Amino acid sequence: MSDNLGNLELIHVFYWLKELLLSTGLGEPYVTIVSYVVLGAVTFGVLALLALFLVWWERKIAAHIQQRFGPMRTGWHGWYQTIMDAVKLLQKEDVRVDKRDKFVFFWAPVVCFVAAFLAYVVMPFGNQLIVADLSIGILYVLAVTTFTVISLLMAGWGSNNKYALLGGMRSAAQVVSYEVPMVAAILTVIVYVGSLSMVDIVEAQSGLFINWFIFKLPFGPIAFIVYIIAATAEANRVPFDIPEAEQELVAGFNIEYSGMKFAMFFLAEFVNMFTVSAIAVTLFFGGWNGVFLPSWVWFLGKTFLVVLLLMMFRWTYPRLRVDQLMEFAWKFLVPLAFANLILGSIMKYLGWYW
Amino acid sequence: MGVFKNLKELIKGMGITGKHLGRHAITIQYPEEKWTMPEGSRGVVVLLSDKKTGELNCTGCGLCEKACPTGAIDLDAPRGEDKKRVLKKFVVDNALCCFCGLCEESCNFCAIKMDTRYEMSVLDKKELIWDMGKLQEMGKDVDYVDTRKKKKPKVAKKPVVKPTEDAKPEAAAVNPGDAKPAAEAAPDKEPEAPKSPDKPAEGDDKKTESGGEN
Amino acid sequence: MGLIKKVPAFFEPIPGGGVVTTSLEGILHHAQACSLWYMLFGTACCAIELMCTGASRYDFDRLGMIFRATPRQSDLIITAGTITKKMAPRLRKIYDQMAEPRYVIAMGGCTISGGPFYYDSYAVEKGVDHIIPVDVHIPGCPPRPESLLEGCLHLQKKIKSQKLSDWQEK
Amino acid sequence: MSEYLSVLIFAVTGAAIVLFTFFISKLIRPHNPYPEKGVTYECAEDAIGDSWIRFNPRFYIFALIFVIFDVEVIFLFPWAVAFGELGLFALVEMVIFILILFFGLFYAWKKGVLKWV
Amino acid sequence: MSDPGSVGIAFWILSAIVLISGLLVVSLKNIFHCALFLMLCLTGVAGIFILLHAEFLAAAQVLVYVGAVSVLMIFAVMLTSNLARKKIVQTNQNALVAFVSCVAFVVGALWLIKGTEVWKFATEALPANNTMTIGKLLMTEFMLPFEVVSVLLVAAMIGAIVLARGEEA
Amino acid sequence: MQYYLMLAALLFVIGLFGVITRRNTIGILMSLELMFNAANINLVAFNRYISGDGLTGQIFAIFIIVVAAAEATIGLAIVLLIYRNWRGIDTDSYSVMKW
Amino acid sequence: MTKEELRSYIDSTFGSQLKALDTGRHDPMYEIEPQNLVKTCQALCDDEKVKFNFLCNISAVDTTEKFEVVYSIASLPNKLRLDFKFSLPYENAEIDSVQEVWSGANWHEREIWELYGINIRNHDNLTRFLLPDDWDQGFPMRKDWDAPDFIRLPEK
Amino acid sequence: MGKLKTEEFVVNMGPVHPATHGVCRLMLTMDGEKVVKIEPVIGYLHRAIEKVCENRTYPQCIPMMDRFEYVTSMSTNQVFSQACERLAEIEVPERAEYLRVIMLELNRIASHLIFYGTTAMDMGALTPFLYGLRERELIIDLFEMTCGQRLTYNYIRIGGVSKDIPKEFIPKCREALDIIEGKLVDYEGLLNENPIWLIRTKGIGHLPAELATSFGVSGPVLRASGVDYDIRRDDPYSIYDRFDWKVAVCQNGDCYDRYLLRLEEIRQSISIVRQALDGLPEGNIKAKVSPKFKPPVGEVYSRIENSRGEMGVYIQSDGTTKPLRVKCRGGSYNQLQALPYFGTGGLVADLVAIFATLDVILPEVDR
Ligand code: SF4
Ligand code: SF4
Ligand code: SF4
Repeated sequence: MSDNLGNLELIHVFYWLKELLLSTGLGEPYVTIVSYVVLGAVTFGVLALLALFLVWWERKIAAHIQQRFGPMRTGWHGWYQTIMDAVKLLQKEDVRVDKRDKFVFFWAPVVCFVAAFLAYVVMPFGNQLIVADLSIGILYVLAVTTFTVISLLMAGWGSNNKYALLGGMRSAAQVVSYEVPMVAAILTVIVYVGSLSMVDIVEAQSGLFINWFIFKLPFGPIAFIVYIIAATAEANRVPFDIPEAEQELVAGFNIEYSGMKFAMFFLAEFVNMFTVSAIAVTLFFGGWNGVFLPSWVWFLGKTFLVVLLLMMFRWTYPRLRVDQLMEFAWKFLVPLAFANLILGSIMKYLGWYW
Repeated sequence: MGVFKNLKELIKGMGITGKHLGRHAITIQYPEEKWTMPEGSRGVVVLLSDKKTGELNCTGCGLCEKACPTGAIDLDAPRGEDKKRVLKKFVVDNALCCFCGLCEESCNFCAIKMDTRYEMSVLDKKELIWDMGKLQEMGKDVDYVDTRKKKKPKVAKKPVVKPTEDAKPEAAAVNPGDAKPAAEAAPDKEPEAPKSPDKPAEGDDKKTESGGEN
Repeated sequence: MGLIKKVPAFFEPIPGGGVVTTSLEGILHHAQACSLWYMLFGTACCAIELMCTGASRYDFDRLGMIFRATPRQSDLIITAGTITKKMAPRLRKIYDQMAEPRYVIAMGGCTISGGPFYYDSYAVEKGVDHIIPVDVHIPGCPPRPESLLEGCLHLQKKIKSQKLSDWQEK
Repeated sequence: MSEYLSVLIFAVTGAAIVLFTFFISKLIRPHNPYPEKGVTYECAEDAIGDSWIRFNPRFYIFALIFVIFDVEVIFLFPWAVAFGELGLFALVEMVIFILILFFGLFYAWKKGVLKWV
Repeated sequence: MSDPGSVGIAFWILSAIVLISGLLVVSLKNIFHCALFLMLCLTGVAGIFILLHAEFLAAAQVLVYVGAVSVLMIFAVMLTSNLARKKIVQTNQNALVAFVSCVAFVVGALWLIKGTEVWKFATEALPANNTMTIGKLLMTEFMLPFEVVSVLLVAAMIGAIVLARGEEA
Repeated sequence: MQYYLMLAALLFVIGLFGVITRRNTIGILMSLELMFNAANINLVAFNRYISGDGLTGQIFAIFIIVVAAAEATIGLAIVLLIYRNWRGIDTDSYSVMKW
Repeated sequence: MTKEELRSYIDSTFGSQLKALDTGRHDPMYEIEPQNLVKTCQALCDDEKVKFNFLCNISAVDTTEKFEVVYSIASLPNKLRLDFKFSLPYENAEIDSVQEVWSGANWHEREIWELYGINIRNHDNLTRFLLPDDWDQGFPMRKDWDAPDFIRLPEK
Repeated sequence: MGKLKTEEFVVNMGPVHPATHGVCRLMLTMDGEKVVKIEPVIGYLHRAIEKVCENRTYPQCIPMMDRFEYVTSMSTNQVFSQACERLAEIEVPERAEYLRVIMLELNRIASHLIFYGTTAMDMGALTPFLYGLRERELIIDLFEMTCGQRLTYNYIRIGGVSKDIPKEFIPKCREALDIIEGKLVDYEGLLNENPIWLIRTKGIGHLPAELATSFGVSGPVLRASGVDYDIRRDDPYSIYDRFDWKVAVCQNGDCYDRYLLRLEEIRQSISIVRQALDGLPEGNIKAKVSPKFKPPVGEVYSRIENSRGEMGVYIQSDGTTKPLRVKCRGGSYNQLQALPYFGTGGLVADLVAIFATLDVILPEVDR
């Protein structure tokens, strides 16, 4: 591998891999497929590690907010705690409820994780460090993440449990409602970029940090706030975690899941959290742009900061009630987001930005 | 404006949690560092032994058994031919004990005490029933203030001097009557010392009763 | 499928195969022991101490223990508090619903044997071990948080000393 | 175009890996179902009635409004992308578009549909 | 798909998905499952769109159908039916007639498609698709329909609300 | 290209079959969606292979999606209404909509 | 109103219904006729001077010869306290519900019914609630109650 | 006809549910998310404490009473001892009374801190829960230092208290009070004005004063409904009449008021403890009471104000060493009883909020 990790160009690695495979005499289409499979597996591994790290990190953050230590007894400050959790979940029995809907119950976690995973096809981890720069980039992310909703509904339905079903319904209603302001906030940026591609979005913000859209856009901060609120809701985190509100629905949609299936939901939740943060970084904080350090470090660093913000939300606020949540989305956030969009585009038309 | 005020409050909340994020944890990391149990913490029940002779202080008077609200103490101390109680069995069922400390308070011989130890989880619940040996062993190196100084020599001497009579002194010892505070206020001893001899009558009753039962 | 049970039989004949078994055993059981998610189950006074143990000063999370509200995802049920005759079938139900491997800690006198309510109480179950198999008993009324932690460590030790061959037996 | 192939392959790979972990877990996990274990968990009580019941139409109405807005979104995206090259006319057009939609939203609002209870 | 080979593979996979799940949609007994397969089918159609270089359309398809319409369907299923759990026959007595006529129809259609020469020689057009073009077209050429759509949507929304609320409240 | 057309035809027929045979309204609506999609495939395929110069076909498809969505909302709202009034959504059980 | 004033006021106003007892400590204790229960309670609750609008407690007592039911009531506005009780025969004990006076009596009465087997007339919901659902061992708070698995504290 | 209503369905909330603080089961009839009927099912913690007490001597009853309301076991000790003292007309030494007041109020603070934590947790905020418990530990330390136990104190005895406080108690206590007072600002900062908290609690679960009185609801819940009644002041026991403090009263009777009121009570309690520490006299800590305590024949209902309202004990003595009847009355009993009458109509989340702010604990209900 290249000695300078900063210039690690995934695309190049990809081509290199392709070449290597081609030289073995395989046909072109198969080579493409195989190399994507490899890439997918690598991404999966990275993501799983990231998610595990995030779980650990969240536990640590939570603990320190509460003046505790969090995991301490598995390695240095419990660094491999979450790995142990995963291994344990691997050996957990997979309880199957009698009354479940077999087919739905089985596929819900798979769909949930795959939906979360697919978003990473277009995630610009760094300069050139992107699996595929789709021209509909951000729209693609929105499209694939909608599968999450379905998976939660499936989980709720498949478990045949009132709490689970309520959780699933709530979650669907919530995600669906917050998607509208989220899209509006994203559009505010798109209007300035003129492209949906993630790479284009990031490149539009190259340069110093004043070029980041949160500073550059006339209403950047508002768009960001709208986005982060909607994103929190999309990721089902406090104060919008009503789908799995412990005190109301016990564990919400995943109440009947155990073992690996639950682990998939759990991982997907954290992957989603990372996704929304990463998109926030891409849209508002200049993505991988930064000086001195390799681009992916910047990207990860910024993303972790946004994740930290989400975690702070989680450990500070009480949760909203389901009706308030809906009203908040439709009566406040949607009008605000669209007003912002319109104003933003007027500004753009008038050229009032730098 | 409402929105801004709310935003401000939300940020304030984050500020508070954020402030704590930087603070040091107050956790006591249990197996490595331990909370120092304050004097008089009520952990397990142990039987105390005489510091010199190493024998149990317990005279088998049965007061603790009677005082115990949960029936955790089961003792058997029949009187031998010499009318002296011989402690045959002293069992504490830690599963029943509610760690109330009444036994310790009722005992006038500094024979039973609630030690500050608390680590006694077991795999088999039968191990929680502690017999005399175990209780004694647990109480081996428990530090205690011997409050029965005056009586101990008596108890020790009596059998030597006049074995037949020992029922009496024991009774006197047993019954400080309402001298419960005596045992409680063990550290600051002044008030009870005078009290204990006050009411022999009741204690006597009790003792004979229990004696009868046994 | 339980293929794991056959691992010893398969590897042990091979020279050096014992290492596989032991290391597998080690990892798997270590994982189980290090990540005991406990069921949020507390009925009476002991539950308050359970709460305190989860709180900042004692911090269950240090041992990798976090609470789950549903039995499906929990590995450990700490029966904190009196189990009455009315509650007993429910406890059994929760235990049944837990996914294996599952462990039980009986916390406090009440759950070990009825505790202070052993005598004279018509409503208290005299020990949860009549209802569900208990792994570790922690006496106390209520046990101090440290006692509870010690009990959990004890349980961890027990888990780590399990053998692959008795994998499912419990 | 081959980028899009990656999506398909990612989906398949992802699903395959997830299923693979399920499989691994199947190898090493205990499996001991018995009738009581499969009972629906409802706070340790017997569940009363089935849970596949009819639900509050509220959820439905929100989804309904969402469909409309989602459809709107697919018009907004091309507009946003092309906005830079279109100018005032497009802006006005879109504002009208949004306003008309918002008229619907406000109608719903006024009708009290956006209230949950 | 830069090369025809992989396009071919993808096409076959996708059409298999589409057709099988489509069949399941109309034949399954559990209506919740039907809704799920409908989703799968529509996702497959989105894939087909991509093969046809209509990326934006594919995304829109997923967004609208999977994200919104399916959710709506599922809600409607949950809202209205206990059908899902009763495994009642979901087809009516028309089945046989319908089957026969459908087969006839499809055979005819396929024969027609096969027989028509024009399509065989359809040239590959420039893949000029991108979102921006669509945007431009929408804003200029299709301006009127575009605005009409908004009215349509509002009408649909209001109508649906009125219907769904009914006499309630 | 004819493959696309065949696919579309098959899908359309499946949808048609569903519309005819389904007993409940939601099922019918689903089948209708299938038919819409078949039409869309055709449109896009024609756009791709035949019209060459623009994206009219795709734009038409977009409009169809829109219409389909609107149709779905209204249709499902009607389902609700029917359900409300007849307490069931089997088409057979209400003669009004039986053909 | 002090306790003495309360005593004399009760004597003068409700003298016919409430007979003072000397077993009460700290607070005045009266005896009433069981058949007048609801009437008396209503009167106590409605009387402007005392206004005993708060029911603290109802407890049944099994003295092995008879049941006693003790009502402890308080007046929030006038800050008074009062107890009254009556005796019931051991067999077929039955009392009236005072729910209409103090709604809070509901559970107290239910409990008495369940644990002592004293029937409550006009109670709206006499169903099992403290004991297990399948309880069939009688009324455990009665002194003579026993059951096979009931372990008494050994006499020491 | 024609109304498309959700099928009403019955959901069990509890007995093992994170929001029921113990083992209460609420059978909810729900219309979608709306709660239309609540039916509390209790008895899961019915341990027959009363029966057990009938077979224990009076001093032995006190440990049992600890388990009757373990969150504030000092109060249970106090109410039982007080009943016995009233039965036998025992005069409690001055110092003991002061110590009792200190302990009772500290325990009230501890209980309210738990309330703060659990309420916040039920609303989804986890951190306040840990903060509340963190400060509670300080108080628990004080108790442990004094009587050797963390939860079941068995401290207040018939005729006095069991042990005198150690020397370092007073400075430590003052320090703890200062810390808690300081932390109260944090608590309030976290929740009081938080918009989410406000909309979750304001106007939710309104309990009208008449309903409350008629159901025998007492304590903070009653006071939050605007009834100015506190047994500490209105039916004074121990030496509460010597201190200068205010009874906190709110008017709206909603969840927010119940919450605010308790925070205010923490403040008042802190002030009472401070005054008691200042005035703590020297002297005996226990009156002379024989271990074979035999009160004369008679009966008494003694009541105190604990953190959940009126806690009462009715004792009938037949002149032997064992009581003829002990009946415990806890505030939660009546509060839970009233719940179905004002808790309906909201969403599940509202019910959780209401339940949390009622601060019901189950042993008090089931005993
Ligand atoms: S501590 Fe209490 S319960 Fe335990 S043995 Fe002593 S008296 Fe009995
Ligand atoms: S009271 Fe003391 S001396 Fe008497 S039996 Fe008990 S431990 Fe022994
Ligand atoms: S063991 Fe003691 S503290 Fe624990 S529940 Fe039982 S009585 Fe309460």
